[in-house]
Amino acid sequence: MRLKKLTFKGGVHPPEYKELAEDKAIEVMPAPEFVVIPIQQHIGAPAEPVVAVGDEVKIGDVICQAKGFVSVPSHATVSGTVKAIEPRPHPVGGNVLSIIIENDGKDEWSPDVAFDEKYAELDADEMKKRILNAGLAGMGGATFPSHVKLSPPADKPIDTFILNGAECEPYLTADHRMMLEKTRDILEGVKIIMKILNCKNGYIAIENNKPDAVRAMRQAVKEMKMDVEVVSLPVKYPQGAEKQLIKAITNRNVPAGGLPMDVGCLVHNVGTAKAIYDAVSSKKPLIERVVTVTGQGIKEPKNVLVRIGTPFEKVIEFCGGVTENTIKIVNGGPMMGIAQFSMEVPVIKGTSGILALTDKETGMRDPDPCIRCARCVDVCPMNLLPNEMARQIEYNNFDEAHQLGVLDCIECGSCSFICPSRIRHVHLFKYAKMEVTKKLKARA
Amino acid sequence: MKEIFKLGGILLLVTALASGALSMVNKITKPKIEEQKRLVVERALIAALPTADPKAIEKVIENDEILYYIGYTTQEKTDIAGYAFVAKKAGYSSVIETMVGVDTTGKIIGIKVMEEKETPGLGTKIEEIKYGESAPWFQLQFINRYAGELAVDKDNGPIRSITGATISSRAVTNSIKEGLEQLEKRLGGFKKQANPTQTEQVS
Amino acid sequence: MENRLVVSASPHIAHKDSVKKIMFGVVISLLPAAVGGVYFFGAKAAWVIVLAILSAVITEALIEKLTKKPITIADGSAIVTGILLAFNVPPEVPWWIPVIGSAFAIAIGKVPFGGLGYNPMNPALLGRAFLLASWPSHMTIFKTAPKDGSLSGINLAAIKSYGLDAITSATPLNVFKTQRGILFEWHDVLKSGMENPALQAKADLANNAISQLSDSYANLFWGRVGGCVGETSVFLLLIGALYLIYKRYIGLRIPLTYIGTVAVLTWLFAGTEGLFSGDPLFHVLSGGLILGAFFMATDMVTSPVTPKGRIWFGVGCGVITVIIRLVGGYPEGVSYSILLMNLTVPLLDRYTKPKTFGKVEQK
Amino acid sequence: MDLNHLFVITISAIFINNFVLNRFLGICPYIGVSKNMDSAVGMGMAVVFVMTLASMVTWLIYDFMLKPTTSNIFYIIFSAKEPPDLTYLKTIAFILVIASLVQFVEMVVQKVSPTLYKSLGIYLPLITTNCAILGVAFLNLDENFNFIESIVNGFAAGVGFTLALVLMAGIRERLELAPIPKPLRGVPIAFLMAGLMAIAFLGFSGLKL
Amino acid sequence: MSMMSEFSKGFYKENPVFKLVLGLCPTLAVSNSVQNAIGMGVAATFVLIMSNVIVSLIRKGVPKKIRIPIYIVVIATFVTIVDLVMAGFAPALHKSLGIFVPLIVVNCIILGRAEAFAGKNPVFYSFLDGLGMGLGFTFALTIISIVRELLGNGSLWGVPLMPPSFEPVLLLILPPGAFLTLGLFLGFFNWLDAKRDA
Repeated sequence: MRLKKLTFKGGVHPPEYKELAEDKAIEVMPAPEFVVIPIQQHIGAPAEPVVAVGDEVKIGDVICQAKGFVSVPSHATVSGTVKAIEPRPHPVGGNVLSIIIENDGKDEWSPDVAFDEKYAELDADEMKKRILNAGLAGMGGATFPSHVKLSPPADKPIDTFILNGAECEPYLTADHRMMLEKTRDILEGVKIIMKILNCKNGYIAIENNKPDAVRAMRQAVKEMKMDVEVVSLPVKYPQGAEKQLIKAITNRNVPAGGLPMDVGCLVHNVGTAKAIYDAVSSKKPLIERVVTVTGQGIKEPKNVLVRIGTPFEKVIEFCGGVTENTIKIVNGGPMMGIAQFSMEVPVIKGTSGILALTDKETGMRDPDPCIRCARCVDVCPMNLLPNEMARQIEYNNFDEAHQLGVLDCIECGSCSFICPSRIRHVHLFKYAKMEVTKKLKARA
Repeated sequence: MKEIFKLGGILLLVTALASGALSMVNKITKPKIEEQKRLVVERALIAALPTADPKAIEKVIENDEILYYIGYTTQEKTDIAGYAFVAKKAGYSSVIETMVGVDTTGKIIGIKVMEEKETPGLGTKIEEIKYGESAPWFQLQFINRYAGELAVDKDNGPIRSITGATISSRAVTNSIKEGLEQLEKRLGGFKKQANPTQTEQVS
Repeated sequence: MENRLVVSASPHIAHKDSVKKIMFGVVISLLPAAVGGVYFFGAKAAWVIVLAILSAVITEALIEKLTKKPITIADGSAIVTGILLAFNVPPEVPWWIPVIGSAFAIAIGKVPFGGLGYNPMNPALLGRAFLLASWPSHMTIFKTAPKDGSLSGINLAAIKSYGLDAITSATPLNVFKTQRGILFEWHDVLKSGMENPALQAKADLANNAISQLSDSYANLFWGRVGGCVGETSVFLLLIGALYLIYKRYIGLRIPLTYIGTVAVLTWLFAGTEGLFSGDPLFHVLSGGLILGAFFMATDMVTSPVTPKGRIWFGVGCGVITVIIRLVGGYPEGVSYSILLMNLTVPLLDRYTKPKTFGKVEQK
Repeated sequence: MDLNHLFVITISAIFINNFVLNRFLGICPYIGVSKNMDSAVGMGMAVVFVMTLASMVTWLIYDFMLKPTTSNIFYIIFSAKEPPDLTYLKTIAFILVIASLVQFVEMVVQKVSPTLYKSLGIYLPLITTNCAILGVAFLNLDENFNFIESIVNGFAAGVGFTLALVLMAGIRERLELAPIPKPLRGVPIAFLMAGLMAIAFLGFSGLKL
Repeated sequence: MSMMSEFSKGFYKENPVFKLVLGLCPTLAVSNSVQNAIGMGVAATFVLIMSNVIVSLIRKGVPKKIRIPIYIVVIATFVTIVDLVMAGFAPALHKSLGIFVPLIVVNCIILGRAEAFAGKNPVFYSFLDGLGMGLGFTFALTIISIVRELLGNGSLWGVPLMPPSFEPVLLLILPPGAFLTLGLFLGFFNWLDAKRDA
């Protein structure tokens, strides 16, 4: 038993709304008539298209190749014909060059994909190669290329691996369902990761609002005789943010501007672990993912297994469509997700949820002046002064904002959520980060 | 180097000229200023010792310090009209100096505040003369009282303190009381009261 | 369908509190004490409260109308200012005192600085300090004894049996201050070896009065003492404070450090028999400390935002309050201590900025 | 020397009769240099330093050169019949002494510590016209302070000035980020703020030490 | 350059207090009564005129490097004269103005005018400039003191003017009142200017 409370400083308790979809078993959505696959679905250099219009592709064929170390390839997620390669709206913003494939309905797989009995005996390099080739990028939303995370420099050995099943974002239940339904696959993934890293301590972190997932995991761990600890964490947002999770579980402080590996830790999301298992055991590329389609605007909230590249419209249609008073479509969770201009945008590797929010849920109204209630200061998990930074940014004092640490902001949205004046801190901070980086670059 | 001496010389010359001019002005104004200072004390003495001949007031000096004044009824200086002294005590924001005159029995016959820089509108009311009156009402309260009676109302005495300026009122009252007690010691006691009044004992 | 989609930065959900809710929450929390004030001091207390609120609201609306700015009275902050101002004036003041006080609070203390959220000092306390400086006679004289009690909070029976009536026509802290002064004077006389029977009698009385003050805890707690309209009943104020704490509209850092500092310092220095002879409970219960600590020092706009800053703020308020109570020109020091500490808020915020998460190891 | 008395002088000069908020001395730099915290601190330190020095020097000048006593230098040098009363020259003497003192300090600081000069230097020339410096010299005379008391009073007055200045700077940095009505922006709001500060400082008046 | 404008600019356009924001210490300190304000105004005007005239007279003979110390000596001389004369002939006023009489020396208006105007212009213009600025200063002091004395003490020039039921706003003659009144006046003139320009 641990005596210290497993938590971090700050954080908020937004209403969870998990009940909308947490009991809905994962449903497989049929492949759509066409998919839109942007060449950039991860952090890092965009991939390079290797197909041309008119090419025939099978499921799992590489359609764009990684360019550089911090980059991952993408694969065809349906079998059919490449119809167009043109800029299309992207859920993270703007128009991005995308490959549009028309589904021929045959669902033919690339011949490479096959189960490998002896995958567990592969060496770490081979495993990493398979992970890279499968186009894996963090599926929690940050979409950082997975093979990069698994290749720490020699001087920073990883001794602790944490499987992130916190799923602290309200509404989202995709990871929850995966842990219930794909428990063993996930744990196989954990085994692979721990083998690659050669690390001893393993934790599976789950917020205690998912007792069934905790139970299932503990059971499976016991059955599989694994030496990892399943940790039940108090519910608090942003528990799932890497640095906060590491603090809560290991009480280590990731230095500002640093990475988890600086304190010997690595965190992967449950979805990624499952995908790693698929990639290593079957060379199966990342062509589909579980998405929670929810919100009071969705008629039948569901957890759906969706092909990457499926337009939001189609997924929402599969869930019964939206209600009249829907005013916001969000890619991701309500705290950090991105609001969409249109429903044409496709599901990408990082799409953990599609939310349709009604006017009532969003509680939108014009901002009032800051009354310095300091709730944002109390909740900021990074110990910043959001109110001061916001006021400086409103007056374009970016140097002061920089001094106050705006670059350390993790954009978790706790400050904006709690603010009684509805000041749009995150919006201001994103803007200030851009300006500050611009200035720093100009100075360098 | 040469330039520095030249400039310094000019500056010295200008300063010397200025000093010369000032010394002339000073010669003219100095007697006037001293006269003014003397007048302040003189006026206070007249107010404090109304029964004395203004020209027959003597200082009693010890070690360069004026202990008290003796006022005679006539210039022949035969009958003592009373004694006067300066009472001092820190008030709210300044030291309040009051000239106090008593007759030979120790009864206060006149007082005048000479110096105070109390809060305008509050402490300064120790000098306030109300419309239609000729003397400050606060100071009038002291006339005909003996040392034993001197205390402000907040201390259960008969002196009505100024609203919002108890500290100033108390400073004046207590300074007079202490001064009187000291004077009594120096004189070796006052004459017996002609008409002794019972000191009010509120407790 | 599509053109109805709203695009804004994350997060897409928000806590249900709003500035208006918080302000009206504060108003609700002040209601018990307001009702108590009217119960103890009668209808004139109600008048003071109503006039102060009306004046605050009308002043704000009028200035905004004249300067063609959006009218902001609906946010409720002017109402809070009005009530707090009313709570800080004696019940028997002339009608224009709360009116001018509120008007000053809003027109000088708040609007020129940019309105709600930008005023550097607590407007209600500024209004009170303005009134106190301008019309001290109205603001320092208390005539109305509370229902079933005495001005000084000393039990009526004790007043009779000790013959205290002459010295208890003042609020508890006033009695404390003057009688303590007499005791010190008496100690000096004792030391010098002189005899002064008159002073001795006074000192005996003072001793009685101070010991009776200490026995008046219950009266102080329930509010059976004289004082300003809303500051007397510790009980009713605490009900309101609990509501605010429950609603998380105020934190505990400021009130607890404030009250704690006052308790420790008065225990140390407020006695008449040397160090550690003071009566901390009496000082905590009297002089509007509870009102100040829970409702005015915690004013969000004018207190620090950092956790450490709040602790220093509370300590600073406590220190200044005790200094003013023991050696200052006023019997109580809550208002001025908060105003003075308001001035230090930018500095406190600046020098108590929490370390960014992860910057702990770096030196 | 009565330490208690010096304590009273200190508290009085800092809080009760704060130079800026109660005696109206040094208003120009108070309004002019309070826009930014760093310069406020620099100015404050410079003022404390010069005020202490000025109190010391002017006291010496007054007591040994101007005052008609037997220790008057001119009386001794010229063995005059009577000590000369040169007190009427005090204004001219003080201002010249302070002006040269500031020049001198500036030179010394520049030679001795370039870093200190960087942070203090730009404020030194401004100090000559700071009436608080000359004011403290006259106040020392008014209050009949002796040498030690004058120095303490000069130092404390400087600290009081710095306190008011630094508090003001903190608040003004914040006021820069507030929607203050246009006609009040800048100096007018600084004066309103000073007025409110002075109201708060009334809390110290009547302190009995 | 018209003589009239040299004289009149001090009143409004370049009013030392309201527009140039100079000479604030005495403005705040002595504006608690009209008597004090006018006394200070007259004293400062006298020093201004005299120092302007003398500086203008000697401007060609003064070496550039030491002009400031010389100006200061000139100003200090006249300040001392005012101080002595006032002590001798108006002791009450002298007492209530206190150290602000000798502090006229460091009043930035005076050194400012000597440096900016009298050091560069002929005598008569300097005289007019000094007179105008001095009167402008007096004017500013006077209107501030009218507000403060009338509301803060219920009187003007010491004569009670308000009905007996009026209870004066004491704060106005206390230090905070000085700051607040001046702040509001400055704001008022800014507003007036903005309105005129619009």
